[in-house]
Amino acid sequence: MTLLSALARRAEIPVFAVIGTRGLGLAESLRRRPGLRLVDSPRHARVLLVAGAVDGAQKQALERLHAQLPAPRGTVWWQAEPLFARGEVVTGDDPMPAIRAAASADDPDQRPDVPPHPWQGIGPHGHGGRGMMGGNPYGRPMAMTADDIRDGLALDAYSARFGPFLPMLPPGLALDLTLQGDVIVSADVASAPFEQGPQGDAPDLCAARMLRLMGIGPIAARARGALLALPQGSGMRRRLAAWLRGEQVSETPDPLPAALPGLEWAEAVLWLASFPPSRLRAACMERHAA
Amino acid sequence: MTQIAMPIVVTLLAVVFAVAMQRIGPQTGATWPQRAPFLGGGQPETHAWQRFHVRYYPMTLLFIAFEMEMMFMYPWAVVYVETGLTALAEMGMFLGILSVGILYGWREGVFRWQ
Amino acid sequence: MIVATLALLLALPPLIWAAAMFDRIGTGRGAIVMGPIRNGAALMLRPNTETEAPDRLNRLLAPGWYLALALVGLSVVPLAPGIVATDLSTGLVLWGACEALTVVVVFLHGWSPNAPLPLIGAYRYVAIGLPAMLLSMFVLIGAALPAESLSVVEVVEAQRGLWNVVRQPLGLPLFMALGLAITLRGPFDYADGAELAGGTSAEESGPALALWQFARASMLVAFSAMAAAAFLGGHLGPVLPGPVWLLLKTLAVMAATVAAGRFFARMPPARMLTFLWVVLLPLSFVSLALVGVEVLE
Amino acid sequence: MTDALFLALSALAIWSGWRVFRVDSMVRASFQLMVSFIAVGLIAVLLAAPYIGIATIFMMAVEMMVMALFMVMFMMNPAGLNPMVMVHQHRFSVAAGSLAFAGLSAAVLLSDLPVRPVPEGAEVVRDLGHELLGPSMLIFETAGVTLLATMIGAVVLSAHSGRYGASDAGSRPPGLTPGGAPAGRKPEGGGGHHHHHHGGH
Repeated sequence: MTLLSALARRAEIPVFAVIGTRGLGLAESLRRRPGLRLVDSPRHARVLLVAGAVDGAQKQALERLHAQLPAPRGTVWWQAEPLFARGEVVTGDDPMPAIRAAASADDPDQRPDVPPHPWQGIGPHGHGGRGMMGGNPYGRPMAMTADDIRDGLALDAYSARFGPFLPMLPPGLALDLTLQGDVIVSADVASAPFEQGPQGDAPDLCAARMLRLMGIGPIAARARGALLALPQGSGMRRRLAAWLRGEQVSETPDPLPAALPGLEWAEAVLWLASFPPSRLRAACMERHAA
Repeated sequence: MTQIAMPIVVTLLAVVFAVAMQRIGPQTGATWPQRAPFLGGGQPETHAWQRFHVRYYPMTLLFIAFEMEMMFMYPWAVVYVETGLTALAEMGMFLGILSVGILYGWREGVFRWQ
Repeated sequence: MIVATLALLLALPPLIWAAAMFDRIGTGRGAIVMGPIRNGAALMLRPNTETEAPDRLNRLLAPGWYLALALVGLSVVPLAPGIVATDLSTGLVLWGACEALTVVVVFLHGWSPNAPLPLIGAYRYVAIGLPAMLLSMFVLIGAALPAESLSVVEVVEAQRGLWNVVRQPLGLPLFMALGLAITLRGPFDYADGAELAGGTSAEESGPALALWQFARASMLVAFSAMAAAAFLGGHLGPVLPGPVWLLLKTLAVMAATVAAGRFFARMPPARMLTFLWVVLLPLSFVSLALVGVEVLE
Repeated sequence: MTDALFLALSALAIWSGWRVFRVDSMVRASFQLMVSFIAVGLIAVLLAAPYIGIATIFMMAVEMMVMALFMVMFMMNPAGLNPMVMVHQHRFSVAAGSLAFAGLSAAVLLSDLPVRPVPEGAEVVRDLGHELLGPSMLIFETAGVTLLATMIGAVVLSAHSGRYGASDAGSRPPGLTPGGAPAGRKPEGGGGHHHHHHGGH
């Protein structure tokens, strides 16, 4: 145990970054920093880093995310107004000391410890379920069948809110999706991506984000094989090629509720990543205003 | 007996090791907000376990038929050199027939998501 | 037999360490040698997370099964003439069974937490893992043809004159596609990819995550040793003793696999499925046919 | 030692076979069955059938994987979140199961099985190969055609997509000239000059 602790003391701190307004550039600047490692899931993280201001409307989402880090956990607010009274606040350019301090903190849950629906002691078996498919077994109902848009098999539809802090989606974008398998059947925008300023549209940053979803780094992309991996006809190849050449992309996507249904998860995620954050935000805001 | 002794022994070793390593760490009771599935702050309405809409089911059926065929190929490979041209012709025919299956499946779009 | 098993069990941890080091090279964060150990130790000290109504037993066992499959696969590789842990006359078939069971284990790993992202990862992986397995069957049968045997020992012995990598140039690259698939890497990482925030391991933390990565690295070692035995002549080589040659070749295949995983981009799964059946599988037919003609000459 | 291993594997096969009907989750049921088959495959290796034994493990891993996909896809409550009974016609199945077990056990115990131990170092895989390329060649080639029929049948029955569009929308090929009438056979009662069929298709 002491040997493990001695080794662990000098380990990289796994950090899950929640990206707020103008936080994309901040978070990307940490990617190659020694001493910490940005991870994709809060389950893998020790410290929750909020980079850039997060809207008060997203407070609950942030608290839920915070609770998903395994205890003990710490929080750092970097150029962000704290939404709950925990963690270190950093206003300057270097969050490292604060992250180190947070790595020995132990925040309690910010959400009440109740299941999504009451279930203990309910129903004939005391687990909340009724019959074959009914009730709320262990706190949630089961998915029910619905028509599909592709092959006509009416299997279960899974409805959930994805985001606003899902690392593969543009930061701030929250989607109410219904999935059948991994195909999106219906989509609605719950909140638009955050404002990222001009540096959010920088070609190298956008290209790096997209390439990361394809599992390679920018150096490997120089060989242009990455373009062939993308599906044809959706403009993704064109936009990634422009970014790799160092050019800005100024295409605006179609409204998401019309464009996303029918796409597979991987295609949808790549398609969203192939637009600059500012244009995506514009497309989502337009619809909110309408 | 001696042939499968080591696979069984190393399997048991690996499983015992993995279970033991997962048991030595701190065991804490998780709270409900901690248990919720990760959706980036969002919440699901239902359990994730569902009648999952597999999008490649025709491919799996084609695959099973193909896999059957593999079982003929192993003994074939062992006697190939002794039998010579007969074996080559026979397997060529066999693979040719099955390639028709792949071509047909391709034309019907079973290698795409349904 | 026992000597070979002990040698494998002793050699595995350093090789896993080497695999983790290969993964760190070029990421620009230093601590290439000690980094993996420190991060692993830190993970071991974190708690496992529970999810809502998981399949606890399968969640607990999945990393162990994965590690076990890597070990069983490794056990058919001869370390030196006459020294092999599992001297089975159908060693290549046993390796194939390990590949098939790997698909099952990765599926269970994604199924058991009862969470959406792991579940999608599990199903996508099955779609790609199954046909990728067919590829490896064809190229391994190609390796068995000149040996006239399904035993890995014989396959190595048959390469005394000329290594299979020269006689069957298509074999090793195609086998590497399978290697990427069973070690969840780069272009074939449909289980744990970034577009699913870690996929089947998105809900894992602490020791469970550390063990999954450990098992994944040991599968890389097992695959590399198998590739070295089937295509690079295993323990054969001048001057140096057999096990050293095997070790060097294994390390070379490991490095090449890690590099290939970094170089090729991951396609959306449907596109990859078509690519596998329509391009790679016919290529493996061609490879087998070429071997067949070459052997008869 | 071999006897002990045989007994342990048999016990594992029977126990996991029984568990198939006692668990609530379709995934668990499928893979319990797989464990049962793996135990049987290992017993086959003990019985000097290294190819059939390992190939059983191989095939069953793949087949149970695909079976799990379909079970989860089409069964209610696939993960067993609500407890349920996996068997139908309880009494009948108990009776049928016991009868079959008793019958098979009696057949094994009472029949006069040949005692012909496989000689040490016999190359059973090689013999199998010679059989496939010799006397059983017709069976081997028939299997190829049968598997092709299986593939085409599976694709026809299950695939929604088709060469000329979705199958439930009456997939029809495009015309031979731009904008012309669809080529190929007209659907039944579709009118036109092909209305009178001349026997076979």
